[in-house]
Amino acid sequence: MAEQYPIIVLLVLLFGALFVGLAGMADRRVCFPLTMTALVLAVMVSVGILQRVISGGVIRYFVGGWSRPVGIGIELRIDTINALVLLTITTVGLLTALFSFRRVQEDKTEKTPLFYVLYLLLIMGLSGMVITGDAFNLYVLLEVSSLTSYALIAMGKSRRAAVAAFSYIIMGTIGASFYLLGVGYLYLRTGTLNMMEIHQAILALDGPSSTIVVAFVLILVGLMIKMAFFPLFGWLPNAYSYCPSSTSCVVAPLMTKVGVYVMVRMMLTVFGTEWVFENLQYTQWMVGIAVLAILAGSVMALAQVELKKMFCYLIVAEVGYMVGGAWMANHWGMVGTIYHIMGDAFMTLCMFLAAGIFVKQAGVVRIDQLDGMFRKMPWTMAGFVVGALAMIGIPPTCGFFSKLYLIRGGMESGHWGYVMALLISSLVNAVLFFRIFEIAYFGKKPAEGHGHHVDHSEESVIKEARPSALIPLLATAVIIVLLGLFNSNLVELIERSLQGSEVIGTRALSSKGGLG
Amino acid sequence: MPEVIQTYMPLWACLSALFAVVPIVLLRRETFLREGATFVAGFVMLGFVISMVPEVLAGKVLECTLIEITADVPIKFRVDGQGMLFALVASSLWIVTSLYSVGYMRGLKEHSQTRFFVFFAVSLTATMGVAFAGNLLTLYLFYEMLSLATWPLVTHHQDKEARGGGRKYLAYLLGTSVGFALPALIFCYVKASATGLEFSAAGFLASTGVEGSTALVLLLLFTFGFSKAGLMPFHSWLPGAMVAPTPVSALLHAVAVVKVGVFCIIRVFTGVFGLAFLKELDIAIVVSWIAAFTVITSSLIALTQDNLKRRLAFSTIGQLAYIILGVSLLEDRAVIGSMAHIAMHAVGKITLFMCAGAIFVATGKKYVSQMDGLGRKMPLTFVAFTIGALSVIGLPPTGGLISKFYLVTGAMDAGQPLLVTVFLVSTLLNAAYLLPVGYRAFFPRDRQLSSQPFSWKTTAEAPWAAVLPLCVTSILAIVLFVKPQLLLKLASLMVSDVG
Amino acid sequence: MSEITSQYLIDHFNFWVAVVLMMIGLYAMITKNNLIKKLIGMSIFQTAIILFYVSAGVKEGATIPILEHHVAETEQVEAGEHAEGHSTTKASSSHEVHAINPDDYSNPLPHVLMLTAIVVGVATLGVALAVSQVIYKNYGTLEEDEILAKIKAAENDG
Amino acid sequence: MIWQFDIIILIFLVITAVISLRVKDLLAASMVFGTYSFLICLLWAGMGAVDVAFTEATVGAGISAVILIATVYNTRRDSSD
Amino acid sequence: MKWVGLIAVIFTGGLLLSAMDDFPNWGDAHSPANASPVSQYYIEKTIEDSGVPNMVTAVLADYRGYDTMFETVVVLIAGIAIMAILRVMNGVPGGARPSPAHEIGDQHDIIIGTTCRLLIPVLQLFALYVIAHGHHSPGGGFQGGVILGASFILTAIAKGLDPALERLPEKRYVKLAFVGVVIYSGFGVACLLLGENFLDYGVLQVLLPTIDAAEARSHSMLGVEVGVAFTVSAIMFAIYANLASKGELEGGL
Repeated sequence: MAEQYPIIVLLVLLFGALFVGLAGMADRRVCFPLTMTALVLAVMVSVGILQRVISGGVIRYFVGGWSRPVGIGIELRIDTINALVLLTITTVGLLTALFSFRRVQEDKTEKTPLFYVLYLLLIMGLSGMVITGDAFNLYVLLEVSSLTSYALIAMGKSRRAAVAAFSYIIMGTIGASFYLLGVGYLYLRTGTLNMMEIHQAILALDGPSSTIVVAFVLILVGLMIKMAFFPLFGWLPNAYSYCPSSTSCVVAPLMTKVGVYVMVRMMLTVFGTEWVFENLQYTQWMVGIAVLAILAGSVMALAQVELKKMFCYLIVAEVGYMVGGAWMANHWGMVGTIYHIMGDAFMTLCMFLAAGIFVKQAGVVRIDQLDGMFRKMPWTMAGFVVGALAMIGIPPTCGFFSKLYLIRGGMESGHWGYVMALLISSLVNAVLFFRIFEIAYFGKKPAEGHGHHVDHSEESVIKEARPSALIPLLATAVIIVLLGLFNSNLVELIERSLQGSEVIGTRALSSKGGLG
Repeated sequence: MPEVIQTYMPLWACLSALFAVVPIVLLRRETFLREGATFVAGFVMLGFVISMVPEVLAGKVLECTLIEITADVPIKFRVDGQGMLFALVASSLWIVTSLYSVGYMRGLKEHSQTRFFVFFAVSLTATMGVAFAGNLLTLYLFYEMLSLATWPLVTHHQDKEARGGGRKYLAYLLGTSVGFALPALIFCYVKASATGLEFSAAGFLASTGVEGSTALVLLLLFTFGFSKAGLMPFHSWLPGAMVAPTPVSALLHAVAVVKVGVFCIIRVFTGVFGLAFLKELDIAIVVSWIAAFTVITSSLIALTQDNLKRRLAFSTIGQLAYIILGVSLLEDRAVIGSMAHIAMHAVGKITLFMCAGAIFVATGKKYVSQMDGLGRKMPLTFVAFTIGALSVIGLPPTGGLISKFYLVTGAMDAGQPLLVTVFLVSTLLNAAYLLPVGYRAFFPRDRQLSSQPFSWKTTAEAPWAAVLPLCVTSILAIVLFVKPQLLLKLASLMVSDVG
Repeated sequence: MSEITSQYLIDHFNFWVAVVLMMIGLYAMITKNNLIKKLIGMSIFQTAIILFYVSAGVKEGATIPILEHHVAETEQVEAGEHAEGHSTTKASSSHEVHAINPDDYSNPLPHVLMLTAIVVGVATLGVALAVSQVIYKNYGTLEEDEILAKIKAAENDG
Repeated sequence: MIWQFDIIILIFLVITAVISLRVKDLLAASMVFGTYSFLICLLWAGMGAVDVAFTEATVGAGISAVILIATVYNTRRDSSD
Repeated sequence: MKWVGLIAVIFTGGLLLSAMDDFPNWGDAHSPANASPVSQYYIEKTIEDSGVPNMVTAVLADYRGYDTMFETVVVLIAGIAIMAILRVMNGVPGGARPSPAHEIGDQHDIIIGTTCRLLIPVLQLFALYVIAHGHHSPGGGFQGGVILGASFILTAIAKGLDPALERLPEKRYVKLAFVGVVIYSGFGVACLLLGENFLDYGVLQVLLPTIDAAEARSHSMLGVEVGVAFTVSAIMFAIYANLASKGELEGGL
C-alpha cells in the first residue's frame, strides 16, 4: 500500500468531498467529521510520503501504470521538496478545517455541505498541483483549485465579496490561460508534457529556441498573476479580505505559496536552473521587481486601517521575498525561498486565524478597534504575537531563519538592494505589529486600577475564543516555533534535495561559500 | 586553550527565571506567594551562577550545546570569566531589586503586578542568556528576547507618556538591531559559518580576511546595532524609557538592558574580532572617539536636567560610553577596567535609582529642585544616594575608584593622553551633577529648613522593603572598594583568556 | 507568393489568427466595462488558445484520429492474438506488422488536452456568470465603473 | 482541407469575435458569440479534431450561449460598450 | 485602463508572435509535437492496448484518464460553486430586483412545445448513442453528457423550469453529479484494490474472467465515460437551472 501513497493522499480528499456531498445533503451533521477524517488521513499519508522520500529518494508514480515510454501517461513525481510542501498544505488544511467548525455552521447552514465539498477539493487541487509531474495535469489541478477558491471567496457575506471574486476570476483566468499557453508553446517544441521529458528535450535542443523562451515567459507571467507578484497583485487584497474567515485562512496561506512553489518547480525541474539563469539574463530584473514588490507591499501595508487588508499587503511583500530569493541564482537564496514557502504558509495562517477570531469574537475589522485585546483574549493574542514576531523576523521563529538564509543568499550573490529591502520590510513589519500590540495592550486604562483586585476584574472580562478556533491558532504558533527550532534539519533536507540528483539541473546555483 | 567542561549548568541558570513564570502566574491571586516565587527563583539562579564560579576561577570554561539551529551554528552556552562576571552582577542584583520592587509596587498600589513580575523574570532569563551566550547567534537571539520582554515593563503605566516612551524604546532597539546588528550578523554568518560564530579569544573574524573599510563598517554596525549600550546618536530611548516604574529603571536601565548592550559590544570586540586582530586593523579608535564624544556630551546634558531620573539616565549614557571607550582602547588594563566598571557602575547606579524611587514613593517628588532639605526626612536614603554617587563618580571609599583607575591607566597605556583627559574631565562633570543632589538634601538653601533640629522621629522613609535594598547596595559599593579581588580576577581572567 | 509571406503567413496563418483572437479576448477582458463583455472576451481568449493547440496537432494530409474500420478490425484481431500469447504484458512488445502509419492520423494528444480546456472554460464561465448575477443583485448594475462608484459611495457613507 | 476555405473561416472568426465584443446589446452579443463558437467548431472539424469540434458544438455553441443568454435575461440587456 | 490594456495586449501579442519563426510549419507531420514518441505511441498502440479505434477516447479515458477524472471534478466544482454562490436557500428571498420586462419566452408557444416534445426523446436517445459509441466515433461522456443535459435544458426552455425540475429535481441532480465522479474514481480505486496503480484498468479483467486485458480496458473506458456523462449532464442542467432562475429554482426563463 505504501507505494500507492501519492495517489491515496488525493483520493482521500476526493472521496472525502464526494461523501460529504452525498451524505451531507441528507444530514448536515456528518460534514464536519467526514472533512476532518479526510484531512487527518491526508496529513498522515503526507507524513508517510515524506518519510518514504527521505529514506528512499524520489517517488515516481505512474497513474494507470503507463510508465514506458515516459510521458504517455501521467506521472506523479515526489521529491523531498514536494513532500514538504504537500505536508504543509494538508496541515494548513486540517488546522483551518478545525477553525471553520462553528463558523460555517453558523454562517450558512444550508450551504455547509457545499462549503466542505469545495474546501476539500481546494486542498486536493493544491496537493495535486504539488505532486504532479505533468505540466498539463498541473493546469487542470490549477483550475480545480482556482474554481473552488473563486466560489469560496464569492460565498462571502460582504456585498463586495462578489466584486472581489469577479476580478479574481478575471485575473485568475488570465493567469491560468497564460500558463496553458506556455505549456502549449513548450509542447509545440518538445512534443511531451512530462516535466522531466520536457527538461531532457530542452537540453537536447540544438541552439537557442525562441519558442522555449516565450513559453517560459508566459508560464512565469501566468504564475506571477496567480501568486500576486508585483505589479499584478491588484486582485489579492479585496479577494482575501472580503471572503469568509474560514476561506481566507486557507486561501491566503496556500494559494500564493503554491504559486511560488510551482514557479520554483518550473525553474528547477522543467527548465532547469542552468537554462533559466545562464540562457536568460533575467536575474537582475526579477530581483529588482522583487525588491519593488517587497517595498510596495510594505508601504501599502502601512497605509491600511483594516486588519485583513494589511495582512494581504504583507502577503504581497512576502511573495516578493520568495521570488527574489528564487531568482538570485544562488544556493542559499533557493534554500531560503523553499524554507520560506513553508514558514510563510504558517505565518500567514496564524495572522488570518487571529484576524478571523477577532472578527468573530469582537467584531474587530479595523486595527484601532483592537484595544484591550490582550486582556480580553490573552490566548488568542499569545498566538498572534508569535505569528507577528515571525513576520518581523525575531528568533527563534521560522521568520528569522528564512530571512537569515535569504539575506545570506543576497549577500553572496551581491544583491544588496534585495538585502536592504528585506531589512526595511522587517522594520516596517516591526512598526506595523507593534502598533497593533500597543493598541491591543494598552486599551482603555482601568479607571481606578490599583492593587491586585484589578487582577480579578481583568479576568472577568475575558472573552476568549472557542477551543475549536483557539486550538488551530495555538497549534500554528507552536509549528512556527518548531519550524524555527528545527530549521537546520529542514534546510539539510532541502539542500540534499537541491544538490543531489533529486532535482535535476541545479548546477547553476552558485555553491556555498564566500561572497561572490 | 582553557579546559572545557560540558555541563547543563548555564542552561539551568538561564531557565530558572523562566520556570518562575509558571508559579508566578498560578499564584497570581496570592500576592505573597507570588513574590515568594520570584525570590526563590532569584536565589536558585544565583545559586547556579555561584556554583560555577570556582570552576571559572580555576580557568576552566563551561559549555553546553543545545540544538544546531541553523546550518553549522548551534544554540550554545559558554561560561567564561567575562560572562560569569556579568551573570554574577545581574543575578545578585535581581534579588535586591525584586525586594525593592515588592516594596515599590505595593507602596504605590500598582496595577497588573503579575504581568510585571512575569516579564521581569523573562527579562532576567534573556539577560542570563546574553551573559552565557557561546556564539553570536545565541547572543543575538537573547538580545532580541530582552528587547521584547522589557517592552511591557517600560510601558507598564499604560498612559500616553508610557506609550510614547515604549514606542521610542522599541523603535530604537529593534530598529538598530534589525537594521544594523542583523546584517552584520548575517555577514559574519556568510563569511565564517564554518567557525560556528563562536566567540574565541583570537576572534573568529580574524581568519576570514575581512579588512579595511569593510571591517570598520562591520564594527560600527555592531557597535550601533547593539544600541542598548546607548552610544550617541542612538541614546535617546534611554531617557524616554525612564517612564517605567523605578524598579524597572533600576534593574533594567542601570543593570540589565544597558549592560547587556555594552556586554554585547565587549563580546564583539573580544570574541568576534579579537583584540589582537583589532589592533592589527587599527580601526577601534573610531569607536573610542564616538564613545568619548558621548561621555562628554551626555555629562553636559545631565547637568541641565532637573528630573532626577532623567539626570541619572544621562549619567548612565555617559558611564556606558566609559565602558565602551575602555574596551575600544584594546589595552589589557583598560579592558579589565571596562569589565569591572560594568559591576561597579551597576552597583552604584542601582543605588541611585532605588533612592530616586524611594524618594518618589515617600514624597512623590521627582525633581532635584524639590528635594531641598529632604535629607533630614530621609537620611538613610540620601546617605545611600551619596555613596552611590561617589561610586559612580569614582571616588573613595567606593568601588568606582578601582574601575576608573584601571580605565585611566589603560588609556595611558594606549598612549592616548587626550582620552585620559576625557576621563578626568568627565569625572569632574559627574561630580558636578551628582553631588549637588545630596548636598541640597542635607544643606538646603532655605535657612528655615536647615534650622530645624534633626530627629529620627521626624524621618519619613519609604517602606522598609524599598529602603533595605538600597542600603544593601550602597554597602556593597563600599565592600567592592575593599574587596574587589573577585571581580578583578574574573575580569582579568578574560584578558588572559584574550591574551 | 514570396517565400517570406509563405513562411510567415500561409504556414502559420492559423497561429496568426489564434494570436489575434487571443489579443482581442485579452483586450476585452482588461478594458471592457461590462462584466458580461469581459466574460465573452474571456471565452474568446480561451477558444483562441484551444485553436492554437489544435493547430499544433494538425498534420498535412492526415485524417481524423479514429482508425478506419477495416484497419481497426484487422489490428484488433492481431492484437487479440497477440494478447492471447502474452495476456498480462502490456503494449511494450514489438509489433511486427505496422499497418498504421502515424503520419496518416492527426496527433490525438492536443485534442484530448483541449477537450479538458473547453470543459474548464465553460466551468469558469458558469461560475463567473453566477458571480455576476450576485453582483447585479447587490449593486443593480453590471457596469464596472458604476459598481466601483457605488462601492466608493458606500465607503464614504460608513 | 481546402486552405482557402480555412482562411475564410478564420477571417470570419475574427469578424464575429469583434462584433460580439462591440455590439451594445448583450443578447445580440451572446448570439454572435454562439456564431463564433460554431465557426471555430467548423474550423476544428476541418482540421481533423472531430472530438474537439463536437465538444465545442455542444458546449461552446450550446451551453455557453444558453447560460450567457440566461444571465442576460436575468440582468440587463444593454451595455455601455 | 484602455491604454494599459492596449499596451499589455500589444506586448503580449508581440511576445507570442516573436516565437513564430521558430515554429514548425503548419501541418508538418514531423514537428516535435507530432513526431514525438508519445503521440506516435497513441496512434500505433491504441488498438493493441485496448482495441478502441477512437484514439482521442482512448487517450482521454485511459492514458490520461487521471486528467479526465479531474476534468470531471472541475465540472462538479462548477455546479457546486454556482449553487454555493447563487442558490437561495433557507427560504430567504434573494432580494433580486425585478428583472426588466422581457419579451423572450414569456409565453409558451404551442409550436415550440410540440417541437420539443418530438425533439427531446430523440435528443436523449442520441445522447446515449454518443456516450456509448465514443469508442468508435467522435463523442463520449462529455459530449453525450452535455447533450443529455441540453435535453433537460430544452424542456426548461420550452415548458418552463418547474416541469423540468419535476423530472430532474435538485436533490437528484446533485446526487447524480457526485455519483458520476464516484463511478469514475471507483474504477480507479478498484484497480488500486486489485494491486495495480490507480486507473490501471487492465487488472480489472480478473473481475470478468472471459475477457482479456485489452477488453477490460475498453469496457472500463465505457464505464468511466458513463460516470463522466452522469456528472456532466447533471451539472449542465444545474448550471442552467440556477443561472436562469437567479438561484431560486422557480420561474426561470
